[in-house]
Parts: sequence; C-alpha cells; structure tokens
Amino acid sequence: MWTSTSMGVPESVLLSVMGLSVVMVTLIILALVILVFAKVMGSSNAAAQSAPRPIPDPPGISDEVCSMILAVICEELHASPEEINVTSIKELK
Amino acid sequence: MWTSTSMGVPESVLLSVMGLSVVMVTLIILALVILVFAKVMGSSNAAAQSAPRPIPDPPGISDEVCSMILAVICEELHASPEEINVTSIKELK
Amino acid sequence: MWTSTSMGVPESVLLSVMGLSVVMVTLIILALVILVFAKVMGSSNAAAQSAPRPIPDPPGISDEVCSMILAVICEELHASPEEINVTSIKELK
Amino acid sequence: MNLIAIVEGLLKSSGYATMTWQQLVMLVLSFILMYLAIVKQFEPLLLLPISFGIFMSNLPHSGTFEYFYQLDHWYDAGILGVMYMGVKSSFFPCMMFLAVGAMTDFGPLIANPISLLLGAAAQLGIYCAFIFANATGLFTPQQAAAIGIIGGADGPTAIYVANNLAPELVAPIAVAAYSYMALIPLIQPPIMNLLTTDKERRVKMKQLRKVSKAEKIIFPILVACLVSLLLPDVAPLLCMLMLGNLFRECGVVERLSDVAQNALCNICTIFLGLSVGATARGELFLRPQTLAIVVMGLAAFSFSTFGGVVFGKVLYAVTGGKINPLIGSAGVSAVPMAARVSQTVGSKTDRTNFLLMHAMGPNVAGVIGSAVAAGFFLTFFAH
Amino acid sequence: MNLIAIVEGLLKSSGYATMTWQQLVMLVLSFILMYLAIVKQFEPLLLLPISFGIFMSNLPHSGTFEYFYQLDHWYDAGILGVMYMGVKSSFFPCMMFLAVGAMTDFGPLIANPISLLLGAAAQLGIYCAFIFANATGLFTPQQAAAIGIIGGADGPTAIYVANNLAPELVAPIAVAAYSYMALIPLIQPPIMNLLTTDKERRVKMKQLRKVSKAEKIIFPILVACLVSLLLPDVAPLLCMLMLGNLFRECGVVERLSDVAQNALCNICTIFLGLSVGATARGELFLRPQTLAIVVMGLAAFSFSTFGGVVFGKVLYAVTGGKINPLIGSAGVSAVPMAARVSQTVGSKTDRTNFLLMHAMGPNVAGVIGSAVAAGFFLTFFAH
Amino acid sequence: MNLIAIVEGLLKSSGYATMTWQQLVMLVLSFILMYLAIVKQFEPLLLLPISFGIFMSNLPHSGTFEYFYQLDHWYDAGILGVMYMGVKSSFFPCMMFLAVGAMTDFGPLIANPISLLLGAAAQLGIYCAFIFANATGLFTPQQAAAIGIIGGADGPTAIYVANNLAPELVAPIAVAAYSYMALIPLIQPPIMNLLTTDKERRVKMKQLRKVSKAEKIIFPILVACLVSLLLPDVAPLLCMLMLGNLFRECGVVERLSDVAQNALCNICTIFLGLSVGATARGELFLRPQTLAIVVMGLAAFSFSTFGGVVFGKVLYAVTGGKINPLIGSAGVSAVPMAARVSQTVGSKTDRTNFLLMHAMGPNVAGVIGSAVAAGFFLTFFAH
Ligand code: NA
Ligand code: NA
Ligand code: NA
Repeated sequence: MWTSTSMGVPESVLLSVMGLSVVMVTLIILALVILVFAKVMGSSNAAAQSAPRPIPDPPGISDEVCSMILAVICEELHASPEEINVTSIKELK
Repeated sequence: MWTSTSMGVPESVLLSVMGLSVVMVTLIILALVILVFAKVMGSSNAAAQSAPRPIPDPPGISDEVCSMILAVICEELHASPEEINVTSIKELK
Repeated sequence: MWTSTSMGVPESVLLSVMGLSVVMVTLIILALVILVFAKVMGSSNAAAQSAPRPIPDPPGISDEVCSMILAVICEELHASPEEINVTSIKELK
Repeated sequence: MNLIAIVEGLLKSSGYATMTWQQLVMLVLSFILMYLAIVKQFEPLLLLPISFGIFMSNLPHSGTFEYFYQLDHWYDAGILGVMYMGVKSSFFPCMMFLAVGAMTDFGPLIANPISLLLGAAAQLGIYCAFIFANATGLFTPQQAAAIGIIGGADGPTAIYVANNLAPELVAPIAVAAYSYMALIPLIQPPIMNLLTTDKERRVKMKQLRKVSKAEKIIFPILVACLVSLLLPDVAPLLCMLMLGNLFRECGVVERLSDVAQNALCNICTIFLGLSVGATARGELFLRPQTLAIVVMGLAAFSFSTFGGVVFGKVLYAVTGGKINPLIGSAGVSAVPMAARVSQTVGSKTDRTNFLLMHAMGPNVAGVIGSAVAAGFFLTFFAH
Repeated sequence: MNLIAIVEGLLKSSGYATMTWQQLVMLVLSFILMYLAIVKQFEPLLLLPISFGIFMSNLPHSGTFEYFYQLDHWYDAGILGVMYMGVKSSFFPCMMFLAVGAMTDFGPLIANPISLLLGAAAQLGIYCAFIFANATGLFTPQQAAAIGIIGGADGPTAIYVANNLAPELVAPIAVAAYSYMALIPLIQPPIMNLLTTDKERRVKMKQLRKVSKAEKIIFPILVACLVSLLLPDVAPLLCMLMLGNLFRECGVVERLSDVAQNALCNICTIFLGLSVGATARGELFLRPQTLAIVVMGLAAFSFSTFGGVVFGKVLYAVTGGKINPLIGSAGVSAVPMAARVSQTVGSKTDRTNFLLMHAMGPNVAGVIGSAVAAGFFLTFFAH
Repeated sequence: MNLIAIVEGLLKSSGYATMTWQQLVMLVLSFILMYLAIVKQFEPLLLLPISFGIFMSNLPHSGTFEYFYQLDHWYDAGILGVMYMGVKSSFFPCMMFLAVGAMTDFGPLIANPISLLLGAAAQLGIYCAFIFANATGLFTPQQAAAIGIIGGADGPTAIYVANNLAPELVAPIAVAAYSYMALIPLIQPPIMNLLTTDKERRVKMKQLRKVSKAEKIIFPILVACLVSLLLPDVAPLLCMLMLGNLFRECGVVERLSDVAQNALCNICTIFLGLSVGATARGELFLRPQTLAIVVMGLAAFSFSTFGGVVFGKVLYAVTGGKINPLIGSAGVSAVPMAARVSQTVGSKTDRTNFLLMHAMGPNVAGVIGSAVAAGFFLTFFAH
C-alpha cells in the first residue's frame, strides 16, 4: 500500500498505533473465541473429567522397562510374575 | 502409444485384459524364478540351518539396561556381580 | 593458470614437487602454530587440570532410569526413598 | 494516508472479504479430513498433512501455493509450492517407496511364491475402475488409468502414476487412495464372507519354511532387474522399493536402512502430504469428476478384493484345499492392514486359525503387482 | 611455466594477498560471535552457524557464497549460496516455526486467555523501533518494519519479515535478534523491577485449570484459520507454527512431530544459520546502518518489556490484584527464556512464588502476537 | 488397436529388446560391486548405493538419470538425475565432510603436531599418480589431477575435485577411491613390512599428553582460517570439515553435531552414492581410461603408503628412535582403517605395542593434507 521510499515520524506513529491496535484486536478476538469455545465444550473441566485422557507414560518409564525390572526382581526372589503385584512405579527426581 | 483423448469401452476392456495378463505373467515369471532360485541355493532349509543368523536382542532390553539392573541388585544385596547369575530376563506384556 | 589440454612429464614433475612442497609447508606451519598455541595456553596440561570438564553421564544410565530403579527397589523393600542411599551405579559390560 | 484508508486496505486484502464459496467449501472439507485423520485415525500420517495442505492452499491470498514451473522464479511459489518440487520430480513418491522397501519383509512371499499369483489377481479392481472411468466419458484415458491405480491400494504408486499421467488429479486420487486404505477393515470383510464358504475359511495352512539370508538379499535385486527391464517406465519407483529392501536385508548398511525408514521418510511424508493437498484448489476440485473418482476408488478397492478372494478360491480348488481363500484379499496390498483383515476374518470363523503370516505373502506381492500394473499404464500412455 | 611463476600465482590468488580491511574486520567479528556463542552460550544453536557463515563468506575468493538468483547457474553459487535457496524461498524460517510449534505447549494460554492481551501489549517495542528507524532517515519504511520486528523476539519471524521486506538486512537483523534473545536475562529484570512495586511482585496467581485434549487440538486450527484469513501475508509462517503444534497435540502422528522437532529442525538450523551469516559481506555490513540496527534492536526489546509489564499493571488494577504484572514481560516471547525471567524476578521477591506456568501463557502468546504484527507490516509494505 | 500391436509395443519398449552390450556389462559390473559391498564389506555405506546407481542408470529406457542441466526442465531428469543436483553443486561432498568433521577427534594430532608432517608425506601418491596419468597421454591435466587425488584416500575430497575438474570421471574415481580404501588392509602391510626393519617396528612411543578443551575448540577455527586463506579454492570443503569438528568439540550444539553425523550424513550418503553411480553410463565408462584410472588409483595408494613410511623412517632417524615408522602409513587417511593397519602390523611384531592412538594423529592429518593437495590442484587448474 505504501509506495514512497521514506516515511515521516507522524505517519510512522499513525501506522504504529494502527498496527498495535490490529495486534490487540486480533488477540482479543482470539481470547474471546477461546473462551466461547471452552464454554461450548461443556465447561471444559467437566468435559475433561468426563472424558479423562489416557495418562501417557511418564517419559523414561516405558512398559518394557517396567516389566523387565519386574522380571529381574522375580528372578531374584525366585517368584513367578503372577505372585508379585507392582502397584506403582514412581519416578524420583 | 495411445494418442486419442478418449477411449471407448471395448478398447478399455481389451487393454484391461492385456494389462491384467501382463501383471499375471510377470508375477508368474517372478514366482518361477524364485522357485528355481530356491532350488539352486541347495534346498534353502539346509542352507539356512548351516548358516544360522545371530538372534538380535529383543527390542527394549538392551545390554546396558540389563547390566545396570544387575548392578543395582548387587548394590542392594551387597554382593559382587560375579556371585549373581542372571539366567534370563523376560519381558512381560 | 594452466590452459593447455595436455601436460608433459617434466612439467608434471615440476608441478608435483611444487604441490608436495605446498602441502609440506602448509602442514609445517600448522604444526608450528599448534605448538605456539599450546605454549600460549600456559602449558596445556596445567590448564586442562585447572578446568576439568564436567564428566558426562555414561550413555544408557540416565537419571530417570536410575531413579526408577531406586523406586522399584523401594517398592520391594517397603522402604521410602529417603532411607536408601545408592552411592553409585556401575555399568557392567 | 489516514486511519480509515489503512483499515479499508486491510479489510480489502483480508481473506474474509475475498473468500469464494469454493474456498469455503474446501476449508470445511479440510476440517472434515482433519477430523477423520485425528479422531477416526484414517491413515493420519498422510491424511493430516494432506488436509492441512488443502486448508492452507484454500486460504484466500495466502500465497502458500503456486505451481513453481509457471513462475519466473521458483522461489516465489510459496512454502507449499516449493515443497511441490518434490512431487513434480517424482522424488517424494520414490522416497516413500524407499521407506516402504526398508520396512517390508518379503520373507513370507519368498517362502510361498504362489502368493505372487494372489497379488496379481488382486489388481483386478485397477482395470475395472479404468473401464468404468472411460465409460463415464468424464476422463481422458490417462486420467482413467491414474484413477484405476487407486485400486492398487498403494499411496506412492497412485501418486506417482497420477503425477505422470494426470497431475491435475493428484489430490483427489491421493485422498481417495489413503481414505479407502484406512477403510479396508470396513470394505473387505463383507465381500470376503460373501464369497467364501465356512469350510474354506477354516482351512489351516502349513507353516512357512525359513528363508535364508542370501535369498532375501538376492530377491530385491532380482525383482528390480526383471521387472525394470520389462517395464522401464516403472523402474524409478520399483528400484527404490527394492533398494530400500536391499538396505534392510543386506545387514551391512544399518545406518542407511534406518534413515530411509525414519528421518528421510518422515520428512518426505510431511512435504508430500502438504503439497499434494495444496494442489486441491477449490475451483478445480469441486467438480463432478472428483465425486466420480471417489465412487470409482471404492469400486476399485471392492473389485480388487473380489479378484483376490476369487483367485484364492481357484487356488483352494487346484491345491485340494491347501490354500485358504481369505488370504487372497490381502493381495490388494495396503500393507499390513489387508493382511490383518485376513487374519481377523479367519479367526472369527475359527479362533485357532492364524492366517497373518500367510496373508503377508500376497500382501507384499500386491505392492509389486500394483507397480507392474502402473508400469503397463505408463508404458502405454506416457509416450 | 616455472617454479617462480607458480609461487607467484599461488600467492596472488591467496587470501592473504587480497584481503580487504572489511573482510578482516568481519573475520574478527565472526570470531567474537563464535566466542559469545560457545563461551557465553548466546543462543549457540543459531549464533554459531551464523558466525561461521560470516567467517566463510568473508574469506577472500573462497567462492562459498554468491546470490544464486544473480547467476546463470544456481549450482555455481557455492556451498552457502546453495543453502541460501532455503532462505530466499522462506522455506527455512517456516520449517523453524514448524519445529517451534511442535515444541510449544499452548495449554497455559488456553487455560488463561487473558495471556493473549499481555502477548499483544509486549509488541510495543516493534512499533517504537519502527518509529525510531524511520526517524533516523537511514532506512526505507520496509527496512524500518523489518528492524522493528526484532522487538518481537522471534528469530524465524524476524528472518521471514526481513527476507520479504529488506533482504539486504537479513544478517544484521538475525544477529541482533538472537543476540538480544540471549541477553534477555540481563535486559529485562531492571525494567521489571523499576516498573513494579514490591506488593505487585508478591502476587500469587491461582492455579491454572486443566485444558482438555480436544481444546489443545482445536486451538492451532482455530488460530491458523482466524489469523490467516485476517492477515493472509503471514499465513505461511503462522500455519506452519500451528501445523507443528497440531502434530504435537493430535497424538496420532508421533513420527512427524518427532522429525519436525529433531532431524528436520536441526538440518534447517544449520543451513539457515550458515546462509544468513553468509549474507553479511563486509562491504555491506560495515555501515552506520548496522550499528543503528543494533541500537534499535535493544530499544525494541526494552520497550516490548515495558509494554508487557505496564499492561500487566493495568490488568493487576482491573482484576483487583489477581494478575502479577511480572508475567507481562514474558509476552515478548523468546520462549522459554522470558518466562524464566519472570519466574526468577518473582521468586527473588518471594521465594515461594512460582510464576513460571503463568508466564508461559503470555510467553507463547507473544509468538502469535509477533506473527500478527509481522502480518500487518507485510500487508502494508509487501505489495 | 489390437492385442498383437500392444504386445509388440510392449516388447519394443522393453529393456530386453533394446539393451546394448555396454549396458549388459555395466549391469554385471554393478552386481559384482554389490557383491563386494555386501559380502566382502568393501565400504558398503557408499559402494552399495554407488553400485545400485550404476544398476539403475544402465537399465535401458528407465529414465532414472539425465544430466539435469542439459534439460529444459530439471524435474524431468529422473529420480537419480534430481539427486545429482547435490553433486553438481558440490553440496553432498561438503555435507559428507561436515559429518567426517563431527566424527573426528583431532586430539591425537594436537597432542603430537609432528603427525602433520607424516600426513603431508603420505600425499606423495597423489603426485605420482598425477605424473603417471599425464605420461599416458590419455588424460587432460585436469583429469590427471582428479585421478591423483584418489591417492588422498578421502572419498569426499576425491569426488569434490573430480566434480570440479573432470565431472565425466566422477564415477570411476569414486569407485576406485572407495574400493581401494576398503582394500587398505591388503595394500599397505606388504609395503610397510618391506620398508621397515624389525627394530623400527618394535618402537614403543610415549603416551600422548592430554589436550585441553580450549585447544580442541580453537584448532578447527585455526585450520579453517589459515588454510582457506592460503588456498581459497578448497575453502568450502575444508571449512565444512572444520565446522563439523567445531560442532563436536564446542559442547553447546549437541543437536547439530548429532544431526550432522547421523540423519543428514546418511541421507546425503544415499543420494551421493546413487547419483555418482548413475553417472557411470556404459558407453562412457567402458573405455581404456577407466582401466587406467583403476591402475593409477592402486599406484597412488601404494606410493602414498611408501611416502608415509619413508618419512616415518626419516623421523625415526631424526628423533633418535622415538617415532615408530609404521604410523607413517596411516597418513594416507582412510580414517580409521589405515590407523588400524598400523596397529595390526605393529602388534604382529610385538604383541604389547599399541600404536593405534599414535597412528590416529597422522591419520586425521592425512585428511587435512589431502584437502591442501586438492586446493593446490584446484587453484592451478580450475581458473
Ligand atoms: Na497393490
Ligand atoms: Na514475540
Ligand atoms: Na588423505
């Protein structure tokens, strides 16, 4: 839209006000849409609770590793895997 | 080979019969070549048995992890690695 | 620099002597610069000792895996993580 | 310059003001495809990038896609237009086949070469769809051939042929091919149950012999050589497939096999999907032809299944009941989905019947079969 | 031919004989940048390749960089000149944003949409720098706009805009942007402490709600659609950002998300850095303009921080003290550095105040905000 | 149209009908190379792709390889023709050197800079082969120079020089270079045993000092700067080598170092190998020149070994027996094969003599030495 090779300060300020307004308005619209959306999704918390996501494995503790550890312990205790019941494996930081 | 911009049903059928035949003949030739080849290789089973491939480690149970687990167990039992003999580590699903 | 489409043996030998000299001189200069540099760095050994590099974790024994193993052991011994003190985990080859 | 002029300019150049109805329809269509890819998990690895490509390309004035070869400067083609260079040059489909080759175990096929016949028979749908497409009068024979290849149930082959014979149809053909591949578990079982008797479905096949490493290494070289000599036009695609398999089987280039299956494959998947989707511009896509392609794609898949199962019945009869006709349907390829369908249908009749490994033979044979069929069409129509 | 002639020829063509003072200065500058990248760890992933690109490009006669589009044959452009094709076509910045998207969790923003306002306010510096640059009279308005975007604190956005509005300034803008991003922990805290009261800094914000998976999947599609329609010129960049995020959140294309974050991202980082650095030829780089860019970049970062914090104070007042103004400064983006600065400044006043997650909202909002600002400039100046 | 016409057309266009004797010979040659790569494990990472490229390119009518720069549209060059763009622009050899740099530890060289002299002496074969090639009268001086560089035993350097001085010889030179690199354990030991006395072979060298991190970081920058200034024509190759090493040693860009060594390297290996192989078209390859190249390549390797060992003997004499002359042969590079040969030959004479680390110095010095030699030829012949 702008064709001249230079721009004075007044125009710069005008354009800047305009630009910051566009940014503001756009992000406000986005914020509103997100809010509306969260409502539509049936008050998100309820929705989230009614359809709980399958909890992904914490990184680093894959199924294989867990079962492998279990296997080692069984070896050591001379027990069969069915006799031992690992209720949870917690990752310590 | 075909230059016209449309093709009637009779030609289509003819070409299709031809095409399916080419596919059939090509794959039959391949099948025969494979059979001949298997014979030439000196009845493959014998060959396969004489040169067994090294069995790759099951995925997920690497050497390091195994030895690490062993190390932890040793720590715990105050035993040296030489005293413990892990005969096998099984992965449980 | 050379524009003719063939080169006689005398010129080839001359150019080769020249080329090998350039290689030799260049690498000698590099060697000298490295020597000077090692001196400038204040006799490298001392420098290396005064700024020891942090030892990276041995590959395959990440923090998560260690803490996970600890967690399994705690589970097994019905002990809390605070009661157990793993002093070191050694990788066995 | 004043505020009002700026606002006016902004609004005029915005997509809200200038969107055509076709673009709107395409945006909605892209959302539907995203839904199918994400929620219904229809081959998401390709349908998600394809649908996003459709979305981006149909945003008004977004400048994300131009045909680079129509411009003075290729680098002005937009982000998707730049990616399209890999489609135009057939680079991406070839790389996809390199990955497929590196992921495929041809062992079951080598152990039981009769699988190749099933893999051939299950190309029937290609020719049925080709005849139907010609019969509609909506398509040139080149386009009809490209549509037919949907019945091969191999994404890269379909895209390769479409790109060479009917580049304007790459997008609908790719979408149809991948969608129906995802729908294989719905399309095939009724046809399989209809065509086979209970007794046939109960056939247990004898265990496959072990295949030596040497056979596995020589197989890809042999196939590449024989087929490429017969049908040179399909050589790029087929050789890449077999090179990938050679990387896998030779055992001395793990690094190359790994990169072909992972980094290279995934990068090409993203770019291929996005740029193929981007060719689906509303004004070209929203025509009766597209609907016809969708219909014929379904027909192609159905007839291919039919061909495979019926030929399986023939083999059942000829071998005196040693071949379970259910493995015939796996010949459409769509690796490994179709083989799993054979397994599922078989185990529904008899829980102890494990057909998976036996179905893998026709399954991978179907990939070769489709490539041969593609080579035939390319030889006939590309020159 | 004789020995002396050869030696003479060698010496004449060597860089020692023909180096200009500008090249020497640039080599020294490249060593300084390498030092900052390696020892001071100033965004080394990009500054190290950039500095090495400067180094290579300013070696006399090295033939490592020519503008490929000025040559008869692109393949004679040199190794860095060939890489530059990915900059010229905006391919690399888009790929960087694909990776950023795949690495970004928009959850905190969705949980607290008011973050978006802070992300908008923290674009103030963009416009301040734009005005200053125009006021100096040294720059065209296009160049001024490209310089302003440094204040957005997003490398790919800055490079994308510079490449489209002022390609001759890509190198100084990129260097300034990445350098100041590395300096955020030095630039922001004084401004934050100056503008906020002890009481404000002690505000503890209530825990964010959990965001459902569906919201996280729909968010990127929604943003891509709404913003790209409003400001089509920024569509390529923004859509790639959101595609990356969609890969991450949809959960069905792990492979693509992984390759976008790793192999593809790292390859593009190397090539982008090297070729952007290579555009910094001494005779063009060593001008007063470059110094002005460095000064204005600092101004842009400072005023963006100012804008974010002051707007944070407004929200603090409006909400009756529920918003801690310190999270406003995170709106400049520079993910996740700026959010960590908010956390650090907050916990210095009260050790039990954990602002990190709350600051992540404005932080990722700042990425969107900068993209919108970029889109506005592109719409206004690129046509 | 009738059936017979179709069959006739198919057969006419098939490769079986139109194959020339040269193509047949090349196919057989490609199978032999595949055998060597897979069964004999001759540098399989490159020889397998190269041999498959030869195979594909010599399939009649396969359309897999055309020189893209001779066509109206580059995208019609075929799958290997498209890949060849990375060779023509010298992109792939540079990327290979980036990877080599990232995989190389220059520590042993820095600890013992005298290694550099051995690395220089072991370039002797380059010049011997150059003289022989000129003497035959079969080659232009440019071609002779490219053939000579085979003696440098560095694949990327050989391909880079051949591509710039004699593109028509890239394939035979690459095949010869990689084949002889694989044969190093057969070529070198007899020469080493012939030239050294038992006493010399028993020399145990004193342990190398530790090299500080700072030295390792500064080394690549220093070498890149000094050598590129002296011989600008080799700057692209050498700078990439040193950039890779800088990535490795600086410790702050793990991601880039990793991708340079793995994904990027492997992708480029596949494409480089295939497209270099593809240039070996029968009608050009099957000439006396090719045989001459093979012979001269062997001469180059032998004389390089000779040069290294003899200079090692000189150093043995000068230092009063502190240098084991066996490490001289490692100066041909072919990292780390040649260093292992030094170790093996040494330990055959005295089982307790461990020369490996000492041989690594000349070994990596040989890479730099070959690059310098290449730069000299390029300076002299490329302008
Ligand atoms: Na198929
Ligand atoms: Na920002
Ligand atoms: Na060498």
